[in-house]
Parts: sequence; structure tokens; C-alpha cells
Amino acid sequence: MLYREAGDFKTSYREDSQTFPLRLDRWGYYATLAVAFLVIPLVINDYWANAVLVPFLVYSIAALGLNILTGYAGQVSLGTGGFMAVGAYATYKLSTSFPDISILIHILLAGGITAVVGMLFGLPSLRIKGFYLAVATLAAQFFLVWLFNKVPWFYNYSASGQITAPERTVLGWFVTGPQTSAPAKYLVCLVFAVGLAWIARNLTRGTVGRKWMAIRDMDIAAEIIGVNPLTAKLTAFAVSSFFVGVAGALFFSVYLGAAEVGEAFGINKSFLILFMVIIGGLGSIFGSFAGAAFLVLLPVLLKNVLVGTLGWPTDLAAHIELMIVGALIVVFLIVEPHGLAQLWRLTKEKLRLWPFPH
Amino acid sequence: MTPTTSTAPALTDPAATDSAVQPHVTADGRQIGGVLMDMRNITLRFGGVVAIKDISFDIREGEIRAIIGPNGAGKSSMMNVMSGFYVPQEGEVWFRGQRRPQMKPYEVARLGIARTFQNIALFDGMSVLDNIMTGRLTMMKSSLLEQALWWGRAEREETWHREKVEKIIDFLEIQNIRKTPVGRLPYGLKKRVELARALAAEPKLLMLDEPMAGMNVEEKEDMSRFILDVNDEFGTTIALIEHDMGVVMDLSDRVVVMDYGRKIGDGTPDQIRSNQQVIDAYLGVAHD
Amino acid sequence: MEQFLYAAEVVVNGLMAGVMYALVALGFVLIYKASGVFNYAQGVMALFAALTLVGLQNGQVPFAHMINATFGTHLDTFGWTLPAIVAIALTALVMVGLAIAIEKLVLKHLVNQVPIILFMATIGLAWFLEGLGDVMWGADIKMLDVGVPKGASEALMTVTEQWTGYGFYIDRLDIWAAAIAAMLVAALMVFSQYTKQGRALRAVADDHQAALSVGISLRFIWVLVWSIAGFVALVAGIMWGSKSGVQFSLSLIALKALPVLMLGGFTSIPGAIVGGLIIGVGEKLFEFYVGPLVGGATENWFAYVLALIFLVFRPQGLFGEKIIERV
Amino acid sequence: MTALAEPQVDLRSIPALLARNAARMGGRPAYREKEFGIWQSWTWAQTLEETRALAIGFLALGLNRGDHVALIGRNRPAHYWAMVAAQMCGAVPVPLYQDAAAAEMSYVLTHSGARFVVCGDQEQVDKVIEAEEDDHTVQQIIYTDKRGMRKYDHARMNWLADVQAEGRAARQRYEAELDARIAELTYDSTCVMLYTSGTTGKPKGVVLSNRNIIETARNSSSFDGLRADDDVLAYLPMAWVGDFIFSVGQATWTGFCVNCPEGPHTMMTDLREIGPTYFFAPPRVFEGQLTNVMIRMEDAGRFKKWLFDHYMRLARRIGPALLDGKPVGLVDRLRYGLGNLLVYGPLKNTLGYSRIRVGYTAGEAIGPEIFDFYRSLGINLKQLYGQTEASVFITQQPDGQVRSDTVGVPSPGVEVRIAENGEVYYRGPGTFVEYFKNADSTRSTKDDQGWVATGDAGFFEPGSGHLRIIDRAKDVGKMADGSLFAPKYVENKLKFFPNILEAVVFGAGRDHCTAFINIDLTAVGNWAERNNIAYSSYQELAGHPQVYATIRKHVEEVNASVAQDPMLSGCQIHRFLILHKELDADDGEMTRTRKVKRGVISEKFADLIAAMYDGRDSIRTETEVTYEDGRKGVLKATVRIEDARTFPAVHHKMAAE
Repeated sequence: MLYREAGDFKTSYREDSQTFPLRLDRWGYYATLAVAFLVIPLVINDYWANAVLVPFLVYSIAALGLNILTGYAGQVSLGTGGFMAVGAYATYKLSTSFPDISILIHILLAGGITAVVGMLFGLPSLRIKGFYLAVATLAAQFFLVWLFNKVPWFYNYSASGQITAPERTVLGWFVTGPQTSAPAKYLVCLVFAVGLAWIARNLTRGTVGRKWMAIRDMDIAAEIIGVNPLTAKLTAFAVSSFFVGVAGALFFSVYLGAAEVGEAFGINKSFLILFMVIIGGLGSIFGSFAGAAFLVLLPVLLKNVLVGTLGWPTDLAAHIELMIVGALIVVFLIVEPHGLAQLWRLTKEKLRLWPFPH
Repeated sequence: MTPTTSTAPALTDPAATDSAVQPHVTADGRQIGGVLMDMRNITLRFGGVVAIKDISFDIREGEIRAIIGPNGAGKSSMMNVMSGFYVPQEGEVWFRGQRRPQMKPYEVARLGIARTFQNIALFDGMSVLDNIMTGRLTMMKSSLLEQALWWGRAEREETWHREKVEKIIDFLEIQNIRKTPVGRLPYGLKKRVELARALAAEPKLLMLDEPMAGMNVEEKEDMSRFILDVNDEFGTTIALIEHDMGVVMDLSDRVVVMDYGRKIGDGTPDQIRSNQQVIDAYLGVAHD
Repeated sequence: MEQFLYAAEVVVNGLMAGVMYALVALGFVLIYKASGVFNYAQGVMALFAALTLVGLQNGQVPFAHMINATFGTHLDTFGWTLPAIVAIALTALVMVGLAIAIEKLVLKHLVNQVPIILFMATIGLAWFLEGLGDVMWGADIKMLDVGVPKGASEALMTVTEQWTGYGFYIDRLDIWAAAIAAMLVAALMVFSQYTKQGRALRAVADDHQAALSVGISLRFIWVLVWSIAGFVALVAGIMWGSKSGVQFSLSLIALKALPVLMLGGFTSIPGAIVGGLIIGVGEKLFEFYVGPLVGGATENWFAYVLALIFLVFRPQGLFGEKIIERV
Repeated sequence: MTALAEPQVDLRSIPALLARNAARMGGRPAYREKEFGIWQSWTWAQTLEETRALAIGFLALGLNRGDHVALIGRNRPAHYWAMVAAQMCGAVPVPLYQDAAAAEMSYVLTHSGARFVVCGDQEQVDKVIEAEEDDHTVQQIIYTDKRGMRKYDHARMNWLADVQAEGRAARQRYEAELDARIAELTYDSTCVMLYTSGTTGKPKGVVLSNRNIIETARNSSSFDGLRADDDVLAYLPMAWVGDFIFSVGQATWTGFCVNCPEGPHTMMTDLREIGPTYFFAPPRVFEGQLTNVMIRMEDAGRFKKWLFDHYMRLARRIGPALLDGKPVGLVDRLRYGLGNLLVYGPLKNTLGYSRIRVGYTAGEAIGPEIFDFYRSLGINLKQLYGQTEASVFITQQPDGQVRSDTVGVPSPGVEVRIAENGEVYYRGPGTFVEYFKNADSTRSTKDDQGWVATGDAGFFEPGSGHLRIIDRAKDVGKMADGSLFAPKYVENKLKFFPNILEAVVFGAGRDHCTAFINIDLTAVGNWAERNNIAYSSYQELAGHPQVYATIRKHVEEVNASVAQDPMLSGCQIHRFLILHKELDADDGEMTRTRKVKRGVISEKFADLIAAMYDGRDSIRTETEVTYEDGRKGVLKATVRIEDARTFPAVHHKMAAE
């Protein structure tokens, strides 16, 4: 209905293969960015930053990472939490060891370190597939959590066994530590989220993306047409882990400020992110954001209703939340296995055909 | 799309000289060159079962070479040996004048061997265009970083290969389904897309595994036309498997006939037609 | 000598634990074989079963917490308690009901979806059941006692004392558990070998299409296996519950069962048992020898890493069918 | 742009104009073609380069002054370049109809004596080879699409790209020669030769000079304020004068961009992608699209349907008024705005008409409700009246004075007069030079003051001063009682009904009129489906009683409206039949441009006509038909004849409905 495609034609392959081929979508995209960068920072407050926007952005990055691995390359991973932990502890060690280097660089380095670890745990994927692999990634989850728990070097021998983000600034603004303002937190995460999303798009549209999808859809055929499974899968693990690592770094240093590996990066974190990817839509970048938004907003909503309105005790609310999320997953898988992204696609098709039914 | 350059076979290769057919020009003006691929005394076993028993034959530059035989004759196994997916227990595979060492399938692909599959092996999650683009993956050189930033080679490469692929899309007349997810396509078109994907690799040797299996007459005619056109326009060497004798005889320059893992005939369609063993074999199997 | 005896003791305890793992793993294998579903919820089912059992035994009011929160009432228990055996029977019924519900509400709608989707569904199911269990019976740690004897078995201690001069410490609960598990396995074997349903079940496991064509109702089979799995979960729940109390961590034994499966192969009952034993013994020994050097608690991951390394060399597991790739 | 609108002394030929465009707006897009998934584009500068390369290639192949270069193929930039390149060499381009039968083609090739032929693809090449088997006039065949050409004997054959390459290589040698030849071109040297499909007899080669084309292009462009940033979709046969004026004349004059679709089958999608700003289509295209829209809306949900109907009603009420700039109430304007957001906008978008500034239809009369449908959507669709001999434009409708039943006022620079027998004559800058090698018919058509007989009868409407065409002059006859007989006028009224595809009315010299009807298989077929009426063939459907009933209703409505017009009230149809076969160009019953050939039909179906007048109510008949593959066969059928109610003539003049 809103689309006006007549006259929106492509005279080069570059235009034809751009991310938003339709003019309207393009405008929508730019508008969103403008609002995200120019408007929200002015109006944001601590509640919105901490309860909604910052977690949303951080989880989006993690979901992007997992989506690359699971949605694009077809390798299921339950180790996301563990890899986030790697990112978090890497930033902690780096930023405490080299205080004068910008935290942003540390975060990126943390991503790199996670990528290496990810590749390590990705190696088995060459021999084992499907559930076997999924379960194998649990090894990463448990081993890593255990490691950061038991080896004091990682948390600088602090008594509590916790890690606490040191205060760091970017361009004179605090981005980590207690003095960080809401806009600062938000903007840092936003920059990373947008940048990484852009990179994800570039990777998935091009050569390596096609290799991943080929492996995902039919690995034998892929190998016979010349895709080297080793490199394809390992790049997937590396890139995915990089994203997840950065997410972990931000989660710890910008969002939480202090973290205890067990509860911050436990197995449930892995599942949560997996759910975001499923609800959002496997193999869709938009889906990663949609899924993250959904699972970040839902609890906030429930809390407001159950605790705020009905006045129930929080633990009860938490259990109800478990039930609802669990049920939702099942419902989603039954109704729309391809998630929110697919629903979005369908509505768009309808709009483009309007007023005709088909 | 440029015709694949026909490189002369190494003279060190004895088989090139003592083979049945010498380089020549066919009636309709196609160049038949020297030996491209030479299978020597191939034997393949699965555990105790012998799928292929001591089979030898060669494929020449620019010809259409058919391997036929009743179902279960070992044709597909043979193709899997040729494409390096199965490793024979005995025998040698010579390609372009050199003995091909045991390699991984993806390495074989890089030698310039592309194939289609009996039961379609397309990537259902991708569009027709992307599927065909995968055919050119082996030629893409841009680094991960360049791709991540969609900068420099990454983008140039994409456009360059897209142009090539579009030529093939045009050639196989599938323009109108370019952006359709292959999952939604009817069987006949899927087969065509798979052919396109194989062509995109600009192979020296194109192997077609039962390209007409399960097609109606019309689709078969189209496919035959395309196979001939490919061989004709690009001079691509084609090896194809079929169990339906009729189609093959019109298409191919030379035919190998297999039965129960043995070679029971090898020659021009006419020679094959008059080959008693072949006739028996085909009469033998009622269901074909 | 001393050292060796310690080790031996560790091994025996490992075997006991292993049997427990095997018990949970069995549930997985059954469901996986029959319906191709990798049931992540198996562990939570055990937790749920245990919670229900305790709840029924102590005559708790289900959803009391919630009701109180809404209506400001102060419900807690009905004031009566049930004999263990009755409670167990009722819980078994609940589990069957659960199986039926799952088939009706979930599986039925997910037929011929790709395995990974089904797997995800069971994760969702797990979250749901966990939440449900807590909402129904409250999340506090509960003691479970159905009369299974606990504490060190003096008999064994004295016997070993006499033979080796060192008294093995083995919990009687473990022995019971081992015995019951063994019986359960035997029962299952018999069931699948000699009963009509059992044969149907195996048929389905071998080839869905064929099974359907000979008129076996897939849906019935599903209800059946999920019920059995529920029952197995109940037993496991009882054992672990009486051992270390009924609490959330109980659902984690499911995770523990996963490496067992990887080791034994998802489709093999004997595999599950052997795998269980290996893991049980392995992790105890590892903790015994290596644990102290690295700060302990190696059980958390040893099983996985072991399975992982093992898989790289034998992707289909100990007893799984060999994977032959075709084009 | 205004600078361009003024006539330039040195702009005496299309090549000259091309050079000017390359100089003045070299960077602007000149041609686009949908190929390999995107719109390949050429700027004016590139176009000039390509065209010159081709021209030099022609020279290298030995193209002489005055040679004729035939061209057979779909609309492609390369083909337009070929025509201009031919002019550059002092030769005459002769575009032919792609679907012409071999006989037609060989006649034209021989008659024009074309030495060079440019063919689209293998198919066309085969056709040409077949056509000129007997007398080898053709010396060079140049093909655009290489596919499947490898096996041909290339002794006198070349790939167009190779010719261009040759041209680029031979620049040094031939550049001077080429420039010399271009310089020789005058305002009066021949620009193009177009064969008229010819309603009767052999096709005639209409010679049009640069003056004809350029003057016409200039006048018509300024008439509609065409600009360099306009886009036109070139999809009509290149042999048709309209396409030449739009895609070559006006395009080179104003410098707007010519867009060529990928092929006939993708025409609609390509139309939608480009969204032309200047668009021409014959009535049947608009008809087809409207039918299509209605059919698609059939399956829409209740709400959408309601929305559509509601806002279309609104649009019909105020849409045209808005378009003509007549005063419209604010409320209505707002409602229309809303409708535009919800219905018109999306609809135009899906049809590809969002950007149209100027749209024309001509060649046939268009049904009022079809015409109004598009107008009411806010599409500035207008009518013009023209013919090849006039380089298209005779009369056209100025913005704001658009009606479905007139063809507008004389085009700028064109004089029109009505002879006493009612025939329309015109004279103007576009008036053709002559018929090629056919002095007699030149003389018989064009008198020495340059007046040309259109062969159509019509009259200027008092008041508006718009021209109304009633019929072909020679078809306008007298009935037995001496009253005026204008079959076309009635036939058009009949054809306005979606169910009726073609109609042929008889009655000259008779005491009353009768008619043959062809039903529209899409429309009626769709109706049949919805009322689940099974039918296996056109013939069966045509014979169906319910169909007859509907058609009779239509006929009677027409009679009623004809009765309104005292001049023509005698033309009411007393009896009619639905033909058992569709009238078809392959059977010679129609021209390639789908004009019925009365003569042929009335002798071919003499038995049916007789039956209609001797009062029989059914007749058994046999007809020879040609199938798509060229085989001939015989069609047997029993055709029913029905009576239709007629009305007394009304004797006060009513405003045209």
C-alpha cells in the first residue's frame, strides 16, 4: 500500500544487490538510524537505558553472532554464554592490564580473543554434526564457566571472585564504571550494534556468506562444488564468536559493570540468546534485532503487569515469566518456525501487492 | 561466458594415443580433442559388495560421453569416483594428462570438474541467483576483511561474477525466476538451475547425473536442447549418466554401457545399438 | 595399596552415579529412537515428577503461592499426607497425563519439522515445565523420602573391612538406585522385546514410513514413549531427590545425561548404560586424581570434554549406527 | 530545455540531432534495455559513439547512398542505432513487422530492394533467408543475438557487435567518409520508409523525410511539453510509425530516454519497473489491463473490495474534473487524497502508471468507461488521431479538453478540412513525401496542394471544435432507404462492452442492419468460470444460449444509443450472430494492427450473411482456418442467428453521452 515501486529501477548490479532495494525501505532505514543516533540520546534516561535499550543492543549483537553460526552456517551452538564470558573476562584482563589503551580497542581485542577460542571449540564441527555438535558446544559452556570460576588469575584474585569494570572514558565521557551516563552507555552499544550489523550484512551477502549457507543447506553438495568445509565452518565459528565476544564485553563492562561468571554467563544465557535467534528468525539480521527486542521487552512488560499491577512477589513473577517464555517458544515454532523476520516479510509482500490479494 | 580453452593433453600420457577415437571434427563442426579424463581399471567396493569391477574408459575434449546401464549398474558410483567423492580401491584416474592423486571433493572441483546430481542437490534456503553464484565460489579471491567492509575486491568481484552468472541465466532462459527461492521451483526448473550452477564454474568437464530423470517429454526435450547448446556454444566436455537409452543415443558422441558393475560396451551410439551384450542387458531388466 | 583402595572405592561410587546417569539417559534414548525428538526437557521432567511427588505426599495445595498472592489467602497444605506408594502411583498418572498433553499440544503440530526445530521446542518445554513446577509447588528445596534406605551400608563396610582391611563407604541409596535402575532397564528390554507395543515401538524407531504403512499409530507411539520417559524421569527424580533434595539443580542431571548419550550413541539403550557407567567412573576418578590440582569441581565439565574428544574420533558414538554419506 | 525547443538551422537530420544531444547533454541517459537482470543504460554520448561505430561498420561492409536497410526485430537500442546509422550512411532504414508472414516479408524485401538486413535473432534470420530465396537482393545479414548462429554460413552474415568492432577498428579509414555523408543529409532527404499494413491490397512504402519527422517531433513535443527527463517505454512494433516518432523523432528532438523491455512476455513487469512519464498504448492494452484489474479484485477480501468500489465510485465522480483542473469542493479533494493513498496510488503503482504525465491512445475508438477509469485515477490519458502518411499527428486532445468520443483539435501546423462526402483531409509539415515506387497511389492519395485524404469520415463538433470520426469513408454507405450507414460507428459502440472483442456490421444497400459478433474469450470465459459453465472451445462458449442472451442485451443497448443520433438511427441492428471462430490476421480477416478487412470477411462468410437476411434462425457452415503452426484446417459449425429489439429514432439532438 505504501510502496511506490514504479520508476524505482536498477541500472547496475550494485544497485540491484543493495541491502534495501526498495526506495521506501531505504528511507525507513535512514530514518531509523537518524532517530537512534540523534533523538534517543537526548531523551534517554537511566531506566530506559538499563531496563530496555542497552540490554536490547547488547543482546542484539550476541544474537547476530549466534545467527551467523546457526542461522547462516547451520551449526547449532549452546555455548554462547561461555563465549560471552570469554569476551567479558578478556576485556577485564586487558583493561586492567593496559589502562591507558582505549576501552573500545580492548572490547574489539576481546572479540578477537573470543574468535580464537570459538574456532578452537569449532574444530569438532568438522567431524560431528547436528545434536552431537550442539551438545559438544555445551562442553565449551561448562568448561569455560568453570575455568573463570576456578582460576583466580582471571578475576585478579579478587576476594568476591567477581570482576568489576574499571572506569574508562571515551572522548572525555565515562563509558564504563558507576559514573557512566545513560546516553553514553547507549551510544557506545549503539555504535557497536550498528557497525557489527553492517559487517554481518556484508559477510552474509557475499562469498563467505554463500559458503556458509551452502554448508547449511547441503554440506555434501557444497563440498563437491568446491567449498572447503573446514574453512567455511571455522570462519563461521570465528566470526560468530567475535560478535558474541564483543557482546559479552559490552554486557559486562558497559551494562552490568560487575559480573560473576556463573549467573551472568550461565547455560541459561546460552538458551536465552538461542531463543532470541529462533523467535527473531534464523538466517535474518533483522530477525536478530527483533528477537532481542522481543525477549528484552517481554520480561519488562510482565514485571510491570505481575509485580507492578497485580502486586505479586517477584520470584513468582519470575517463574510465570519462565512459563510464558517457554510456551512462547513452542508456539512460535509451531506457528512460524521462521520467526518474526518471516512475519515481517509476509506483511511487506501484502503491502506491495495492495490493493490486490495476490 | 568465454568458451573453456581446450588445453592439449600431456603427451606423456600413453592412453591419449592408443585410444579408440583420434582427435577429429564432428559433422556439425564441433572439435573433438585429445583425452581429457582417463579412467583406468577402476574397481570400487563397499565392504564386500563390488560396485565397479575393473572398468576403463576415456573422455575426450569437447565430446558428449554417456554412461548408461540399467538401474544399479554402478553408474552413479562411477560418477562419484570421477568426482572424487568415492575413492576406488584399485585403478587410476587421469585428468588432463596427469594422474589425479586422491583428493578431497572440493579440491577436485577446483580442477575444473563440475556436476549435477541425480536427486537435486540445490541449496533450498537460497535464491536461484545465489545458488548459481555458489558455482563460482572457487574463483572468488577477496579476503574476509574486504568482504566484511564490502570494499575493494569484495564488491568488484561480486559484480564481475554476477555478470558472468547473468549470461548463464539468460542462456538457460531462467530470467524470470532469478530471485525466487529454489525451494519453490517445480522439478524441471530445479534441474535447470542445477545445470546453471554447474555451468557457472566454467568447468573443463561437466558431469550430469541422470539429467532427465523424472521429467516429462517436453522437459526432456528442453534439457536435451540445453545440453547440446552448452556443448556447442561453450565447447564444454560433458559426461552424462542416463538409464533411459533413447535420449542418450541422440545426444552423445560415445557411450559406455555398464551392467552389474562391469563395462559391457563402449563406442558410438550405432556400435552400441548393434552390441548383443547391451541388448541382452536391457532386455534383461524389465522395469527399464 | 591404600591409594588403590581409595581409587577402587571411587570407582564403585562412580559406577553407582553412572547408573543414575544411565537412568536419565534412557529417557532420552527412548524418545529419540521412537520420535526422533531430542528431548531436552527430560531432566526437568524428573524435577517436575519429584516436585509433584513431594507435593502429593505432603498434601500441598497446588498453586498455593499464586492463589495467596492473588486473593491474599494463606493456603498451604490440605493437612493430610499420602503413603509413598499411592503418591508415586498418582505422580505416574500425572506424568502420563503430561505425555498426552505434550503430544496433543506440541508434537502433533510439529510433525515432519527438521530435528533442530523439535529440539528447540523441547527446550521451550523445559522452561515451561520448570516454571510450572515452581508455580505449582513452590521453588523451595524439599526433602523427598519414599522410604528408600539411606546412609552408609554397614554390611558392605564390614565385609570389605574383613577382605581388604579397608571399609568401603557406599551409600545404600546408591545401591538401591543401581538395583532399581538395573531392573528398570531389564523391564524396558523385556517390554520392547516381547510386548506388541514394544515391537511397534521398535518398528517405528527403525522406519517411520514403514511403521505407518503397517498401520501403527505414530501418535499412540509418541504418547507411549513419552509416558515411559515420564515414568523413567519419575524414578530418576525419586533417586536424585532422596539423595540430594528436590531442587532446581535436579534438572541439571539432564545436562549430565547428554555426554552419556554422545558416548553411547543416541539410539542405543545398551549404549546409554555403558556410557553412563564410563562417565560416572571417569569423572569421579578425574576429580579424585586431577581435581585437587586444578581447584576441583571438574565434574561440571569433565563429562562433556570427554565426550567431545571421544566424538571427534568416533562421530556416531559407541553403539550408534555408522553414518554412510551418499549423493 | 527551452533552448532545445527552438528550431535550429543546422538540425536538418536525425544524425545531426543525435550529435547535438551528445554535445549538449552527453551525460543524460538516452537508451535503456532490460537485459541480464538490470537496465543496461547508454548516455547520448555513448549512443553517438555506438551509432557511429555501427555506421562505419556499415560503410566497411559497403553500404551505399540510397540503399535500403531492412530491420526486423523487437525494440532494442541496437536496432534504433542501426536505423540512425543507416541514415548516417545516406541509406534508408526500413523497419518491418516481426510477425509478418514470409510472403509479406519477401514482397517488402523485394519491393524495397533492401541490400542490408538487420535481424534480431536466429528466428528472424531464418525468416529472411526463406523470404529471399528466389531473388537474392539481400547482400548482408546482420544479427544482434548471437545465440545459435554458429552453424550458419557467414559468407554474407555478421554479428552486429562484430560490425561495430570492425567500425571502431576502421575509424581512421572511414571517419571522413562518414562525416561527409552525414553532411550531405538535408531537411528533405529521406529519414525512414515505413510500410503501411494496408487494410486492402499490397503494403505501400511510405517515404518520410527528415522534415516530416523533425517538424512533427518538434510540434508535438512542445504541444505536450515533453522534456529531456521524460521516460518512454518502447514496446510497440518498430515498423509502426508511432514507435518511430516517439522513440526516434521526439526522443532525439527532446532528448528523453527510450526504455526497451526485456521481451514481450516481460513487458508488463518492465513497464512497472520503469514507470514511464510519457506513454502510448492502443485501446486494447488499456482494456486488457482493466479486465485484469477487475479479475484480480474478484479474489480480494470483502473489506478490500468495498474499499476499492467505494473509492472508484468517488474517483469516477471527481477524478476527471480534478485532472481537467475544474473546480472541486475541498471535502471531495480531501476524500480523493485519501483514496489516492489507499487505492489510486497503489493501483497506478502496480500498473506502472504512477509517473505518467502524458498518455495517449489511438488507432481504435476506446470504450468510454475504460477511458474514464484511467482518467479518474488521475492518469492524463488522451486521444489522438493520425496515420502513417501524416507522420502520426493529425488531431490530438489538449490537456483539459479530453473526452472519450472525440479525437481533439488539429495538431499544431496541421490543417484539416472535411470534404462534402464527409471525408477528412489534412495538410501539414508531417505530410509524407510519396509512396515508394508507386506514383499512382501517391497521386490518388495526395493532391498537388498537398492535401491528403485520410479515408475516414468525420465532422467537427459544433462548439468544442473537436473532430469526431464516425467511420472509414468508403465504408460509410447508404442503406436501401438512402439513410446514412456507418458500420464502424456502431461496431465501436458494440466493442465498448468487455464481452465483445470484435463486431462487423452489414447493411450497405440493405433495408436494415445485421452484425457478426466475436466474444472476448478472457472476459466471457471468466464469467463462465464464475457461473461454472463448462466449455471446451471458443466455438462452444460462443454458441452458449446464456452468452447469446448477454450479447443480445448489449446489442439492444447499442441500438438504443444509436437511436439517439438522428443521422445514424438507421444503423440499428435487427439481427446478429456470434461467429464460430475468432477473426484472425493469419486467416487474412484482419490486418496485423487488428483492423477488420470487410471485403474478405463478407465474401468468406457470404453464406452467413445471406442467412441473416433470409430470416433463417440457424445455419450450418464450414470455414477454413490456419493454425499457429501454419497448417490449414476446416471448422464445421452450426451458427444461431437471433433478433434484437430496435428503437424509434429520437428527433432532438442530445449531448454526446
